[in-house]
Amino acid sequence: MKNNNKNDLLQIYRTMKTSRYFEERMEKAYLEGKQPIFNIGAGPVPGEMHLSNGQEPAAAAMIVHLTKDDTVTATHRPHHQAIAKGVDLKKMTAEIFGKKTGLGKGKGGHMHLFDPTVKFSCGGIVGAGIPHAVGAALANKKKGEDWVAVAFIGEGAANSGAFHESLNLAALWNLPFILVVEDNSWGISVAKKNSTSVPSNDIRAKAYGIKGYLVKDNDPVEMYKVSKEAVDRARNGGGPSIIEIETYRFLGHFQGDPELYRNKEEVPTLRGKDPIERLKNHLLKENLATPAEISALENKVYEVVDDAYEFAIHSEYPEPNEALEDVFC
Amino acid sequence: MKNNNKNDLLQIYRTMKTSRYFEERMEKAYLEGKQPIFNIGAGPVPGEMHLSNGQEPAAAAMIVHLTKDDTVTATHRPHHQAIAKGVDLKKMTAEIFGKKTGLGKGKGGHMHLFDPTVKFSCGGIVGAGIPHAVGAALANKKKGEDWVAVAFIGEGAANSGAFHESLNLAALWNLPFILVVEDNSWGISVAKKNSTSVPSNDIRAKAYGIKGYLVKDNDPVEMYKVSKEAVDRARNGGGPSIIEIETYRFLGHFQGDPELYRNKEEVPTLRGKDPIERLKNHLLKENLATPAEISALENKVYEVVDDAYEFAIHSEYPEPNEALEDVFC
Amino acid sequence: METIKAKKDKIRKLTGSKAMVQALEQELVRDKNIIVMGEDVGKYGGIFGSTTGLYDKFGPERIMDTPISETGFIGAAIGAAAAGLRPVVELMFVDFHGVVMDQIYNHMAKIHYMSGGNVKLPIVLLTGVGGGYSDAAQHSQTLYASFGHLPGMKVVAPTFPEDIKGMLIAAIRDDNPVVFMFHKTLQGLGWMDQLQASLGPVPEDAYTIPLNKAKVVREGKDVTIVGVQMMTIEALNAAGKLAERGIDAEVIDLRSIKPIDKETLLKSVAKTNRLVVVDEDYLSYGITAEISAIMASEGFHHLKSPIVRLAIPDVPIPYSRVLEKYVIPDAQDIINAVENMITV
Amino acid sequence: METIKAKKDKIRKLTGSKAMVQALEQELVRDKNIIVMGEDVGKYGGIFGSTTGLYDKFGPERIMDTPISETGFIGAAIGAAAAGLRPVVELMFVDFHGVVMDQIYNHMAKIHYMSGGNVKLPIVLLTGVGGGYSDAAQHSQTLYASFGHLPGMKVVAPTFPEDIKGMLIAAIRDDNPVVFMFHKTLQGLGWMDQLQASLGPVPEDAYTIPLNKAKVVREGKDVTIVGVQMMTIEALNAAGKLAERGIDAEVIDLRSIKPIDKETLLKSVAKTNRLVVVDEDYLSYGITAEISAIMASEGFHHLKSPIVRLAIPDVPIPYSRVLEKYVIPDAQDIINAVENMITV
Ligand SMILES: Cc1ncc(C[n+]2csc(CCOP(=O)(O)OP(=O)(O)O)c2C)c(N)n1
Ligand SMILES: Cc1ncc(C[n+]2csc(CCOP(=O)(O)OP(=O)(O)O)c2C)c(N)n1
Ligand SMILES: [Mg+2]
Ligand SMILES: [Mg+2]
Repeated sequence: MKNNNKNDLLQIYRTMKTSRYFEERMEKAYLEGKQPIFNIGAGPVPGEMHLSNGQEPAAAAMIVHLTKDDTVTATHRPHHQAIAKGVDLKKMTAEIFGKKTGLGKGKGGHMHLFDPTVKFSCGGIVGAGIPHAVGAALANKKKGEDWVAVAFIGEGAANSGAFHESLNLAALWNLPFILVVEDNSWGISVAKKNSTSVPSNDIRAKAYGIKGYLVKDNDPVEMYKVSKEAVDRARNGGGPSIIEIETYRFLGHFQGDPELYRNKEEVPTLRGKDPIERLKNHLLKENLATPAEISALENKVYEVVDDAYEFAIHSEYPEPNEALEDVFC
Repeated sequence: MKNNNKNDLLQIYRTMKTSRYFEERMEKAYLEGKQPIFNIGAGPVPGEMHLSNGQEPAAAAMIVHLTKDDTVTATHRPHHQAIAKGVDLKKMTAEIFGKKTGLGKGKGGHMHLFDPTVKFSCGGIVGAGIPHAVGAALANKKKGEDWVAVAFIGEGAANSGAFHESLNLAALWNLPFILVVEDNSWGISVAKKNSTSVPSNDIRAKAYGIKGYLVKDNDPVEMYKVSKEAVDRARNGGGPSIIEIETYRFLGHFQGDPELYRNKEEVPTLRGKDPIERLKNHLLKENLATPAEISALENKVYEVVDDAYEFAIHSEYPEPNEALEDVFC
Repeated sequence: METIKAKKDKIRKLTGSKAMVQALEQELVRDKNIIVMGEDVGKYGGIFGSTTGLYDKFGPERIMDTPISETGFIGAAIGAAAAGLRPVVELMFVDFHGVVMDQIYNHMAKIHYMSGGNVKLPIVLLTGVGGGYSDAAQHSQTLYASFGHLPGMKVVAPTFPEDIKGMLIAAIRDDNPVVFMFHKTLQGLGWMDQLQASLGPVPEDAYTIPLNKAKVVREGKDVTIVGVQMMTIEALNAAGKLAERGIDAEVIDLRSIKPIDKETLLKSVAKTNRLVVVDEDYLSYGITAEISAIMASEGFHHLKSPIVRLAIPDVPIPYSRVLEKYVIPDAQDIINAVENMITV
Repeated sequence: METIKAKKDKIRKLTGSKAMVQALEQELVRDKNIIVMGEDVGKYGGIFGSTTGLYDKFGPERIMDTPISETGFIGAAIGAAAAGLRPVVELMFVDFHGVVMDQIYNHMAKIHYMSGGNVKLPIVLLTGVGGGYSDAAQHSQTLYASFGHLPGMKVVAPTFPEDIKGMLIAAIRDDNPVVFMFHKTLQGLGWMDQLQASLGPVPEDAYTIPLNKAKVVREGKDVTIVGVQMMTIEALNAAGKLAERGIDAEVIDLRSIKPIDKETLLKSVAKTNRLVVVDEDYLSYGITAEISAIMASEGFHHLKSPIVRLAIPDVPIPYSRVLEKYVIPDAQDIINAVENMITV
C-alpha cells in the first residue's frame, strides 16, 4: 500500500506535469497567427481555448484510481482530465489543430474530444456531461461490471438543472457514479458567491442522501485519498458521491479573457501555491522520489508532449468535403 | 390572535370545501358525453382533467396567509390553489368549459388558468412554474414591496432541473419565495420511492442554505402554522423556504386513469382521513364554529360554486376565427 | 413492407400502440442490450400504450420508470448508448422537448459527428405527438419541423400500424439516433377517437421498413397531396370525396420527416403537376415550407400552379374545441384547396 | 430608420455591440422597470459586448449576473415580466437554447395567448448567433428557424449597427416577447474578424425600427438574393462582383425571421423573377425553405426559374477551418449559383 501510494503519487505528478506542459505549449500555439492583433478565428488553433493550468490535481488524483474501463466525462475545459484518462495524446493534439488525424478527424475541436478506447468524452455545454456519466454508470451496473463513471464539472455547473436531475438518478438507482466539482472560484466572470447559495457543493450531497467530500486548497494528496474512498465505495456497490475540490484557475476563463473582473493579486497568490510544485516538494520530502527521478520523469513528459505536437503539426487537414461525412454511421 | 386563528381556520375550511365541491361537480361534468364510451376529447369538458380531491390542505392553509398582491404559481392540478387564491370562479369555470367568457377566452383550458388580478397562474409543464414565482419574488423585491411569491408543485416535480435552478436563485438573491411541495405519493404511476432519492424534499432545503419544513399526514392546522412562519419570514426579508406536505390523491392522476399501479386499499384508507372532515371536527371540537355555522358556510359554498357552473354552462363558445387573436398584443 | 414473406407470416389486425409493443417485445427478446426508459413506461405501460405489458414480461431492469427528469434520463440514455446499451427512451409528449432539447440536439445528434464517427449512439427516442382532443397549447403539438431542422437525427412519423411496427424495428436496429414520433390518435387507444386507420394488418414476425421512404398511399393523376400521420388520414378522406367530384388525387404519406424522400415526391408531382402539402405542425418553417422548397428548386418545371400549404396558422394550439378545430387542417380544407386549384 | 429627424440628430459610427449598448443604456434611463439579466452581463459586459459599461452605470440591481441556470433565470424573467418588470435577458449563445427551450416556447411565447391576452410579457431575449471562427458544433449555430417555427415570439436578426440599435429599442418597447439575435461577427468586437459592415452610422438619439420589415439593401433587376446577417454581407459582396459581370442583383436583408415580410420579398421577385435565398442556418426546414415556400405559393407566377437555396447542408458545424468554410455559404457560392441561373 505504501508502495502503491508512491507509484500513484508519482503517476499523479506525471499526469499533472504532462497536462501543464501540454497546456503551456498550447498557450503558445494558440497565440500563433493571433499577434499583433488577436483574432479568435486566426492561427493554427482557432476558436475558444479553455486551459486548466492550476487545476490539475482534481483530474490527476481522481483518475489515478481508474482504469480504462471506467468512464470519464468532462467539460469545455477538458485537457487535464483527458490526459489523466490516457486519451491518445497525438490524436488529441491533432484534433485541437483541426487535423484529419485527430480524435474526431478535425470535426470536434478542443471542447469535443472523444476517445471511446479509454471511455473519455467532453463537451461545450455546461452541465451536459453529468447525465452521460450517469448513463455509463447505469450501463456498467446492468452489465454486472464493477466499472465506475466519473463526471467532472466546474462549480458554476453545479447550479444547472442537469446537476440535480443526474444526482437524483444516480442516488436513486445507487449507481457507481462520482461527481467531481472543480471549484476554481469563477464561472467566467461570476464569482462563486454570486452563483451558488451554499459555501460548497459537498453540502448538496445531502439532497440526494449520498456522501459529500470537500478537498481544500487544491491539495493533490488529499484529493487522492478522498477519491480513493469514493471510487472504492462506488465499485463495491455503495453508490455515488460528490467531491468538491477548491482549485485554482491561473489563466483567464478562455485565452483572450481580459480578466477585468478579478483582483490583480489573485493569480500571483494562487501561482505561489502551485500544486505541481507542492506535490514535487512532497515527493522529495517524503523520499518518494529523488531529484534525479523527478527530472527523468519530467524529461519523458516533455518528450511525449513534444511528440504529440510534432504529430499534430505535421498531420494533414481534412479535405473540405469530408465535412459531409460522419453525420450518420 | 386566537380570533384571527378562528377566522383563518374557517376560511381554510371554506376554501377546502369550495374546492372539493367544485371538483365533485367537475368530475361529473367531465364525464358528460364520455359515457358509455370514454373518449377524452368528447363532452362539454374535453382534454385532460387533473383533480385535487384530498389535496386541499396545502393550498387552503398556505394561501390564507396571502393577499391578492402575493403571487401564486401552480401546476397541471391547479383548481385548489386557484380557488384558494381567489381566482374569479365564474371565469375559471367558463375557461374549463372552453367558453368565450373564460379567463383565457377558451384558449387556455384547465391546465392554463391565468388571473392577473389576483396574481395567479399555472401550467401543464412539470416544474416550469417554479422560476415564474421566483421572478415574481424578484420583481416584488425590486419594487420594495413586501409581497411574497409561492410556487406549488407535486413531489414528482422536485426532481426536475427547474426545481434546483429556481431554489438556488431564490436563496442566492434572498427572495421572498416559498416552494410548497404537495407530496401525494405519486407522479402519475411512479411512486415517490421510485423517483426521489431522499425521503422528503424539506431535506433538500439544505442544498440552498434555506429553511425546510415537513408537514405530516395532510394536516391543515399544522400546514397553517408552518406556512405562517414561512410567509412571515419571506415578508420580512428572511428569504425562501421549502414546505413539503404529505397529502392524499383520492382520484387517479387524471380522470380516466385506470390506477392499476396502486393498491386497491390505498384510496379507502386515505378517504378515511379526509382532511375536510378532520378540520370540521377540529372546528367543532375546539368550539371555533357551531354545527349551524358550518352548515351555513357550506350552503354558501354550494351556492357560489353552482353559480359559477351556471355561468359557465350558459356562456357562449368563442367564434372559430377568434383562434387567430391574442397571439400578440 | 419490403422484408415480409407473406406466405409464411401470420398477419393480424393490430392498433398502432399494439404494433409498437409488438415491435419492442420482439426486439427486447432478440437483443439483451435494449432497455426501455421513461416516465410511466413500467406498470402503467406508457401513457399512450407504447409499452403495455412489457414490464410484466421483462421486469424493472429492462423496463425502467424514471423520475420527471428528462435531461437526466435522456442524457443518461446517451451515456448508456456510448457504453454499449441500446436505449429506447420515451419523452411522453413531444411538447416537453424544451426541457431536454440540449441533450437531444447538442449531444445525441452531434456526438457521432464530433467524434469523427468513433462514437455510435443507437438510441430511439419515442415521443407522442398531435392534437385534436382539446389538450391545449402545451400538450397538442407535433413539432415535426423542430426536430427535422436539426442535423444528426433521423426523424420518422409513421401513420399506419404496419409501418409503425416495421419502422420501429428498423429504428431500434439502426446504429444512429432515431426520433420516433407516434401520433396519439393513431395509437388506437380505447379512450380516444376511434379511427379505422388506427387498426390495420400487421405481420406477426419481425420485419423492417426503411426509415427514409415516403409511401404513395393512393394513386392519382390530378394533384399530389402530401401529408403525415393524421394529415395523411385527412388527405385520404379528402381524396375519396374528390374522386366523387371527378378529381383523382394522389396521396403520399411522408413517413420520414428527416430525411425527406424527395424522389417519391418529385416523381408524383412530375405526373400530377400540382401539389398540396398538409401539416399538423405550425405553418412557418414547417413541412409545408420544406416540401414546397424542394419542389420550387428541384421540381420547378413540374409545377403548373402555385403550391398550396395547409398547416396550423402560426398560433399556439387553443383549448376550446371550436378553436382547435379551426386551426388544425382537415379533409374539408383540403377539398376546398384542391377545388380552388383545379377548375374542373 | 423611420423616426429619425436627420437634422437634429447627431450621427456617429458605432460597431454592432456599441449600438446595442447605446440602445440598452437609453432605454434603461427611460424606464426604471427595465432590468438586464444573464451570465456575465455585469462587470464583464457581456461576452459579446452587448452590455459593456452598463454595470458601472446602473449597478448590480439593474444589471444582474446570474448563475448558469438558464431555465431558472429566463423562467424568472417570465415571472418578473408578468409582475411588471421589463426584463432584457441574455442567452449567451443561441446554441444553449436547448437547456431552456421549454421556458421560451411553452411559456414566454404562449402565455399571452393562453391567458386570452390578459397577461403581457414584455421580454427581450438577447442571444448571440453565428459561426465562422471555428467554435465548432455547439457554439456556431444560428438556429434562426428553430425560433421562427414557433408561434408567439417575434424573432429578429438585424445586420447593420443602425438596425441593431433601432430594432433593439423597438424590441424593448414592444409588449410582446422578442427574440433578438445578434451575430457575433457583426458585433465589431476587437477580438474577432474585423468587418467593415460591423461599423456603421448610428443616430445618437433613441429611435425605433419596425420589427417586421425586410430591407432592400441593394437594388437590382436580374435576380433577388435574400440573406440575413452574415449572409446579407456575403450577398452584397457577391452582388458587387456580379455587377462587374453585368448581372444586376437586388439584395434583401431579411432582418425579421418571424414574421417574414412577404410584401418586400414578393415585390422584389415580381421585378427580378429569380430568387436565391442564402442562410447560415441548416438547410432543411430553414429560411431557404420558408421563403421558397412563400414564393412557390404566393409568388409562383413571378418565378421564371427554379429557386436556389444555399444553406448549411444538414450537418453539424465542424471545427476545422477548412471544413467549416466548406459548409457555410459565402459570396463565391452565391456567385456560382447566380451565374448558373442566368445565362448572360
Ligand atoms: C448551458 C450553458 N450555459 C452557458 C455556457 C457558457 N459558459 C461556458 S463555460 C461557462 C462557465 C463555467 O463555469 P464553471 O462550471 O465553474 O467551469 P470553469 O469554466 O470555471 O471551468 C459558461 C457560463 C455554456 N457553455 N453552456
Ligand atoms: C416536463 C414534463 N414532463 C412530464 C410531464 C407529464 N406529467 C404531467 S403530470 C406528471 C406527474 C407529476 O407528478 P407530481 O409532480 O407529483 O404532481 P401530481 O400529478 O402528483 O400532482 C407528469 C409526469 C409534464 N407535464 N411535464
Ligand atoms: Mg469555475
Ligand atoms: Mg405527486
